[in-house]
Amino acid sequence: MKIQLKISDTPLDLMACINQVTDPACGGIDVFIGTVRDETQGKPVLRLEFEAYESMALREMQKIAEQTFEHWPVLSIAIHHRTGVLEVGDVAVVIAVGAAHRAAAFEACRYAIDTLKLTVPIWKKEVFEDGEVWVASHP
Amino acid sequence: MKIQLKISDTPLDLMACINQVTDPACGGIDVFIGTVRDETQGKPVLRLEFEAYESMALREMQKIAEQTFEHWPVLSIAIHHRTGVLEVGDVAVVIAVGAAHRAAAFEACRYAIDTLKLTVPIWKKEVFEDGEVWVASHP
Amino acid sequence: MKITLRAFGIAKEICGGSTLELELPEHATAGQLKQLLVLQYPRLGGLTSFLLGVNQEFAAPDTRISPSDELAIIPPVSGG
Amino acid sequence: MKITLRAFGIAKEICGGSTLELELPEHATAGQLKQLLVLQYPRLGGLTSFLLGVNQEFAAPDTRISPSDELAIIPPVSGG
Repeated sequence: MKIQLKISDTPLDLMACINQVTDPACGGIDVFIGTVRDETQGKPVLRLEFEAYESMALREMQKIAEQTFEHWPVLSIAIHHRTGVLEVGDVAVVIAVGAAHRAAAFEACRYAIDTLKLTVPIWKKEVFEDGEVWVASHP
Repeated sequence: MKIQLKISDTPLDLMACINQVTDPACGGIDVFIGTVRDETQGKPVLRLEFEAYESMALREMQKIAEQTFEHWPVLSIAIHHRTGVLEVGDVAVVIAVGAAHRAAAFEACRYAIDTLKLTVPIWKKEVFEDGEVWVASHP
Repeated sequence: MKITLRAFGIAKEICGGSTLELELPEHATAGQLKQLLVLQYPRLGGLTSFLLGVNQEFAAPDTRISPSDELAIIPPVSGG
Repeated sequence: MKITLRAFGIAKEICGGSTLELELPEHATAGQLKQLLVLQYPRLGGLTSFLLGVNQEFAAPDTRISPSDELAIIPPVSGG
């Protein structure tokens, strides 16, 4: 059971994240990479700005990682999240999960990103040509 | 709709596979990496040997890729499979799927690896200390 | 008692800064602090929701606040 | 008619090589070819299953075989 978490204001290194979960007992690794899209609901996005309550975000990420071990036979998980200003195509989040068998890797990885988006105190501001919006802030 | 397929007897390059599916319209990439485990049902594995009916395997991989586009709103898929002799920890297969939203990327990637294992004419021999077995060949 | 709160995301913009100080009755709860914040910064009430972080955990409404707690205003999260 | 078959995986070991030649009646089907193969190489009958590839497609039993077809014995696949 190996957990590795990171919040960084410099570009994320995909291979470094994946290497955290490789293991001789591992038969399948699922990796989710969240990237900055060029549009939201048809509107061109210039850039995103991510802000984190870092100490609490790491605690919530730790909880998610531990939950994956409770629910699935996984060997290792790494969760890396970027903060600061991101351009289109930049990587905002990487989650890698290693398991003996692929079903657990897929399901735990999906759970981790779904839950991260609900519980981890990180905020995203979308910047458009004509203004900016803190995502999900208003009904 | 972008499809990239590869069967290679030299080590797979994870980043090259992932780079095939990055795109400004892409918000989520799911990557499955199949690696050689150190044991099968408790028995230590020395190495694996993969053999492919390459021309037909590429046709079946193309069908799987096209099916993901029929069933999910995905933007791109790359499927890379290794052949030859692989040691523990080596990468046997990489599937990367890019989509605007993560659900499609996860589901299409899972479908692609599940179907590849059922339909693509590639064979794996497990080599143990005391013998070798063509996987799945006998009931 | 005097408390210090951190504010993040849109809460930082609404409250005009990344930390704010407030005067709170002794033994106040997280629920009471939220009500006071909405009175003082009505735009917080227009958010989809907001939570309080007490010592880096999401606080239930009946959580007691003490001046030494690490407190934070947590608007709807949107990471990933 | 004379046909050439490719053999892969365990079929290569059972048939003693990666290509084999067989004499087949004119207008034979894939199903008949399979039966003939099992007669000639009984260990093929002990496999979980095996299929024939005709021109790089899995063949239905009633597929007609012609001498110019690309034919292959496909034992249970196990890639990934």
